[in-house]
Amino acid sequence: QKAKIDALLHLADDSLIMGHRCSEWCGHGPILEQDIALTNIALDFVGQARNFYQHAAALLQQLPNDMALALADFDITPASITEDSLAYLRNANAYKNHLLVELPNGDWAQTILKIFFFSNYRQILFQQLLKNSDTQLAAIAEKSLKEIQYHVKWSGEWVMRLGDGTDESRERMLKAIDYLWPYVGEFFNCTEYEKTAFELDDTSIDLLKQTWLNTINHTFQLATLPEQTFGKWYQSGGKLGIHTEHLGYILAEMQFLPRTYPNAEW
Amino acid sequence: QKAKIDALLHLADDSLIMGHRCSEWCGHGPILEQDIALTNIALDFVGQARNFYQHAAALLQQLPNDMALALADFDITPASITEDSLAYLRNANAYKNHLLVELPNGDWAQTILKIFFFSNYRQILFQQLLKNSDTQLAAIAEKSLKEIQYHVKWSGEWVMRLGDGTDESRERMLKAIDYLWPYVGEFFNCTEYEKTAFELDDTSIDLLKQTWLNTINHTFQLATLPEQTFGKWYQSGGKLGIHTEHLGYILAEMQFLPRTYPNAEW
Amino acid sequence: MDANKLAEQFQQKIDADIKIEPQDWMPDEYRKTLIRQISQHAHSEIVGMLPEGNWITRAPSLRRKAILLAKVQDEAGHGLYLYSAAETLGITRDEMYYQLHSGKAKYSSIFNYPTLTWADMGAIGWLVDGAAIMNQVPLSRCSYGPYARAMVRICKEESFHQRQGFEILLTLSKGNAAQRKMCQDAINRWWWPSLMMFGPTDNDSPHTAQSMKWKIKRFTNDELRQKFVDVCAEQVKFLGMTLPDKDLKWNEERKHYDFGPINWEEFWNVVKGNGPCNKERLATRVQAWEDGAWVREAALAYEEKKSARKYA
Amino acid sequence: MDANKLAEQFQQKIDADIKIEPQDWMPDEYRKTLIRQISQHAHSEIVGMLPEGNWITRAPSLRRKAILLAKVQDEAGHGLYLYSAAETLGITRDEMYYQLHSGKAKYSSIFNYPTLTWADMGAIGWLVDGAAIMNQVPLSRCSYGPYARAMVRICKEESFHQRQGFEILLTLSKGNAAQRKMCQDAINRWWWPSLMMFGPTDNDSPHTAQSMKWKIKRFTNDELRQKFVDVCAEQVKFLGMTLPDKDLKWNEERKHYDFGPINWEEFWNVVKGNGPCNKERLATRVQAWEDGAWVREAALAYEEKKSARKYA
Repeated sequence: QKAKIDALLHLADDSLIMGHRCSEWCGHGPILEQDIALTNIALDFVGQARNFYQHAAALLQQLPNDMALALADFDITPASITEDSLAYLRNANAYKNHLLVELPNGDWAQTILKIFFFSNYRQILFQQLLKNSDTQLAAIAEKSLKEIQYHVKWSGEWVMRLGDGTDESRERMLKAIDYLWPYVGEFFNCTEYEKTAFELDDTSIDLLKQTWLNTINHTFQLATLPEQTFGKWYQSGGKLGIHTEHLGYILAEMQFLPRTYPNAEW
Repeated sequence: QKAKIDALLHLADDSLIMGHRCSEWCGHGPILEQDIALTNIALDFVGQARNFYQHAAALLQQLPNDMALALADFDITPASITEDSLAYLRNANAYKNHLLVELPNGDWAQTILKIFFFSNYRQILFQQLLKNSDTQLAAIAEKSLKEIQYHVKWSGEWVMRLGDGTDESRERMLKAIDYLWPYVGEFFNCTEYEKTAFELDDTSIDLLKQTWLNTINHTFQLATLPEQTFGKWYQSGGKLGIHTEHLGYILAEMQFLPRTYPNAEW
Repeated sequence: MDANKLAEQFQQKIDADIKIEPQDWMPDEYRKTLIRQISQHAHSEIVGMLPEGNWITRAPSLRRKAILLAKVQDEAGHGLYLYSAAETLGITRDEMYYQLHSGKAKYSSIFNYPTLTWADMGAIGWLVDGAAIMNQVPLSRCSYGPYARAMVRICKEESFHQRQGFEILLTLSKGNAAQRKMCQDAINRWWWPSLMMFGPTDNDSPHTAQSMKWKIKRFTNDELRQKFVDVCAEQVKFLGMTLPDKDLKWNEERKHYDFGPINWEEFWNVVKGNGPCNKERLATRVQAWEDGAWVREAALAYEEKKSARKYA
Repeated sequence: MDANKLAEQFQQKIDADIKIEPQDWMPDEYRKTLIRQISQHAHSEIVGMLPEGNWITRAPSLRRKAILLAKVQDEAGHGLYLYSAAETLGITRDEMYYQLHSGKAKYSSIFNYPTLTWADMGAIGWLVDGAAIMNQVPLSRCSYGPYARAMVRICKEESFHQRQGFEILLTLSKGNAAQRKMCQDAINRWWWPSLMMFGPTDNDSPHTAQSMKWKIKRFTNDELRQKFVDVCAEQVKFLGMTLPDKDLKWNEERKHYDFGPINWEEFWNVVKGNGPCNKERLATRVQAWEDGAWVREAALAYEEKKSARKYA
């Protein structure tokens, strides 16, 4: 059960922090239509986060209260375990998102590349989850996949536009790759809770990894961007609660109101 | 008594938010010696904030608890009224600092110009406070004046260096003046609580205003910067708790820990 | 056909409630007035994303966050319809942006006030969107077809937003003391600027007569403002809050609420650019536009390469 | 006098504990080693401002905020003394910055770890400053005069910082459950990197012998590390916390604590630039330097104008 809860919180945290970063663009995009598209993606992520948090909350509510509080790793005792208490009353070191998703937005190149890497990863992971023995998890994955397909397509098109656009856009893409690549290894450095809850073994993880890399390189080729390989080393820790210095600031801003009035209704 | 408390909190909030903004430079200054100088100024402001909050807390502790809580305008009930609860457990709309001090740092020109405007204002105000009937307030003012004299000198020298430095630095100073000038009018738009607690009337305020303007223009002349005059219109509201959108972010970051654990000792 | 004749036929169509369409003849002044009004309206939607966007990352629940995101997205969408409607009159979106960024075009002054607490999301929905709807519903019967059709769609979404805003305030009004205080404070700050959204009093609004004749405007500023006051004075009772106007009271004779004098000095001051956030709002838009230049160039270069390849 | 003779006299002075001063003759290698060591040390102070600077705006009490500000300011001051000491050896501060910014010069790898909670401010003070003091106290008797004198002053301030850090942890250890957890978590994350601060094991540290002969180094890495472990293993008991090493236990025979193997792979990986924050720390310094270019130019231009006026 612990693995299941950890894995759901991991999925929820990934979605919420992705949504948070994407939403920072709202009103600041380079093109009105793209501002709308990116806000829509932010909305999809927040929606996915809610589904995962709600599922986790439902499971936690069935457990003895003490055990549930410990499993969710709250740092204060919430009035009840809900999607909101899970999002707003856990500290950075209880958050289990990938380091990649909490990195600053940077410019448009860095933002769309992050979405491109992440949504391709999500796509192949969620295809796996379709046959998960937790039918609720499988159902959320199925629902999310429709949105993710759009994220994959949208971000892939932008990778091509920027990679094969102007000298400047290409330069910015190369810089973005340089900055983000050390963080993608963490996708496939699976924790025990992921293996258990997502029903993965080392072979299937390796397959996901290869599939992901091939997909990325396929688009990169079309975008005239250099082929990537996995190095031996990469940044990790987020899935176990050891984050970058950025997450603390995200949460300070995001959680401010519920922290101030922990039992209020909004 | 309300005027006294409001005025002390106003002085404390001004100091704390100035200190906060100055401290954001720490480790990012253009010259190591100046990084040290600015950190020192931040430290002076935090120290002044503590003196004012402590004095306010001491006065509040002598009042019936209900009245004290209402006067300080806490949005949650703190375990006790201390310098820390006054700093960390009041919302933006209870904060009484000038709008000027919460504005973003911008570049070095904007930062030093803000310190220049503010410390010259503080200098003439605190000289008034030396003879205040609240001897504790007068004592804090006296102690602070030594620090403020240094802030005045340091920032004035930088105004000259940048105003009369290179074309770029001059351009940046002009831009900084343009950005900050609409906020200096609030210094001399005195609230009732300031008039009462600082023992000022319209004539003395007008005198302060003229003195301040002359001082600024004197340095501006040396710095080959254009002479300034007060317009009819200026930004205000901070002293009555109506702030810019920036203060909320400052407080979300600053207050995060005490908001999360409101009764903890640190 | 001579110009007088055309103008006569034009006015006849309008009088007969026949919509004017882009390819139809129209007087220059009609075209100019519409371009100014529609683009100003479009800019208001785009600039209006900023004060609410300011609270997306700080929304206090996931549900509220999602609703707010969707709302701000809708505003971007409204901007898009309106820019398209204006384009049918022979101006490009880039020209309109240029007018906004250079300060030549205006946008609704209400967005030059800061959003200071979460309750402002409620007050904006209830009061600002409420006032907007009051202004806009008549516009969905306006004489220019593309504008009228855009308005139909926009008004439907706006009234949804208004209900959501009211619900935010209702929740706060039933909350703890700090939440109730936050609620009243937001109403206090947004009430008068909302009344100003209807524009100057009829005496100071010289173009009203012509606009009404052209059916670009269907009620005077003061008529709409009175209607808005009457509605809000009733709704605020559901919140258990008050409107910050000591002169507000029901006038049995007029069958309307009387209300206190509006601070027109503040209104004109904000219009002139001296509102609390004018500089920042415009600077934010200009920054977004300038930061996006390389992105737009890249997208263009890529399209050109792609079509070159296609026909190569 | 020939070079051999000079080298001999130089070594005699060192053996007699007579300080070498800037104007004295010294072997090239001695000079180079010192420049490398002192500038690396100076860079560590400057880069070391960043992880702690990260918590100034979020310090949980005004007293702690003031203490932390003062501490980071002290670090800048240490950087200043050390750059000055290095300058006496014939290198400018700008050259040293260039080496740092281009990645040629190193700084202590410990600052490539992130500060994730307030408790990290305590752990850095107790463990990181503690390890630094252990390394630096012997350096205050080092053979090069300016470096030794800078060290005396630095060590005095560092031990003050260390006590403050320990006091942060002590307060947390007596606090609520979340604070105690935060305290243990910080110790867990900072313990092993602190042990790595003493550098590779003596077997992998080929320059140690020469440095000891020159009295630039007075103890080996492993000696200092053992001393540090012995002290911390006792101090942690006052906190009611544990060090994250299951092999840690008192060895009655050696009269020392035994401790588990250090992850040297991690150590070299971080040294190579792959630590969690290497890129960001360096990028932050470079950015500060580049953003400051116009300020430095303006200050210079102003000084030139001023002295031109003076002599005009």
